[in-house]
Amino acid sequence: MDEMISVQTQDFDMAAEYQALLTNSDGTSNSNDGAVVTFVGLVRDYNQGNYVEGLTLEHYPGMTEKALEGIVLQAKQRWPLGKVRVIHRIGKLALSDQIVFVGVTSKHREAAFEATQFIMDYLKNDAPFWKKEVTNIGERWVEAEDKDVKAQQRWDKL
Amino acid sequence: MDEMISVQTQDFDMAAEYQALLTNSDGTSNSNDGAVVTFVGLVRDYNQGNYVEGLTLEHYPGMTEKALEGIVLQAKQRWPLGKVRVIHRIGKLALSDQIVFVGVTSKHREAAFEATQFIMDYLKNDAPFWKKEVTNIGERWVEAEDKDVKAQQRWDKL
Amino acid sequence: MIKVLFFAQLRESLNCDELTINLSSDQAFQSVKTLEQLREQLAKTDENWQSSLANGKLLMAVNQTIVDGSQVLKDGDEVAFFPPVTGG
Amino acid sequence: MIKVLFFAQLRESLNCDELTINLSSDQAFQSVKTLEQLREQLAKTDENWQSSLANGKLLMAVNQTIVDGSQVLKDGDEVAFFPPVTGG
Repeated sequence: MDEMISVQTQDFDMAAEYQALLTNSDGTSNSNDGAVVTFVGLVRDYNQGNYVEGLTLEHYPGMTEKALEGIVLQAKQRWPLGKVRVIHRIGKLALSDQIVFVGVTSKHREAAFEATQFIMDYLKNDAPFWKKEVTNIGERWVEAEDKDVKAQQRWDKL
Repeated sequence: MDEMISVQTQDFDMAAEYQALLTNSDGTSNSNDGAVVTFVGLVRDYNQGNYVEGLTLEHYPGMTEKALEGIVLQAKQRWPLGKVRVIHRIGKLALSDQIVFVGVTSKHREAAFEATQFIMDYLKNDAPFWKKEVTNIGERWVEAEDKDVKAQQRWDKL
Repeated sequence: MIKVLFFAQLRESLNCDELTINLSSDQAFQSVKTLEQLREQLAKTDENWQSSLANGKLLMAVNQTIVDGSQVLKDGDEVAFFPPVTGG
Repeated sequence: MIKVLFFAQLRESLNCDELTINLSSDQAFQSVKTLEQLREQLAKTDENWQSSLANGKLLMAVNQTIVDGSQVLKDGDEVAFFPPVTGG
């Protein structure tokens, strides 16, 4: 859990990740930061008009980590952040499985909120992952959505 | 943990709260919602110019719950939300102790992010809690900050 | 009868948590109709009450809802005065 | 030598994960200088490649960074073509 970025097949433990965000590398508690924001994305039962039974996540090994590191670096340059943790799963996932975790600490809540949302908005457009869903009408690749492009673009204006 | 709002002296367990957000009232897993955002506020070591050793949280019993319920209701009217959970502690707290938890689920990440931030921004201005800090220069009441008023006001414009 | 509550630094500076006023029989309060008039009457207690209640940032609630000074008071109301909140 | 990778629905429609091209010795690719020229040359393979690589939304990366078609290719590059991403 010392790595800032993980791309992995295995599940993650929200409680352990939260504790790690509150702990300094020397084991003492991180009392500089008053705000912790976390985001978890899960496989939900309905998407793009069909019922979903599960999905497979394909990725571009090497580039995925590089893209996520670049996104976290941009967030750290933009806001005064404490710790940042990003986990993205790959491979076969079932309904309600956890897909992605982003956790950010900061002295102030606004920075933690904005950075978490920024990381997710950039991840959705720039990190090379692709979802293939198993639905009630068969397998299909998930379509990228315009709203995700817009969500990323609004950071250019802020 | 079935209550949406809790004002309590005892600590809360992030892992249990997260699990509860993912579980329907009949015990099945909440597979409608693909996004979970949480916020935790903690006692940090430096505030308004001084080192903090701990604090006492005073509140207005009865009104606190009413104010928090009103804030959650506003958030639910504004965004399509799944579950919402708010916990605020009162009484004596030490450095790094957890103060407040807000957790929100939704089908979409944007609603979950915005509602969590909205609830915190409103809580900071409208919920009758007051912090008295023990610092390196003695006890003092925390001063309300203009930036919290501005953080709330921006929701009127959106 | 109305109940008046004070919180945080205001409670400490007045050295008063709570006070009960009978608007119809307590002579000093017989002409009090609104929340603002109640505040003005309470401020007459002494110099300390005067300065403590003069703070323009003070918030006021009636029956656990924040309201402004024009609010008309009625028997049974729970009134509260407090500084800007600092939770979260 | 450059390595060319394909992902997701593009990988499936081409039925190809990866391909190696020698820009200096593979006759068809000798005039390829830029990423866009590489795409155009690959599209000449057959009708399926033509239509699959014509998708205006296709993303291109060189050495694991997304770039546009004007990027000049050099020996040792890792090139990738893929549809808009859908993780998170």
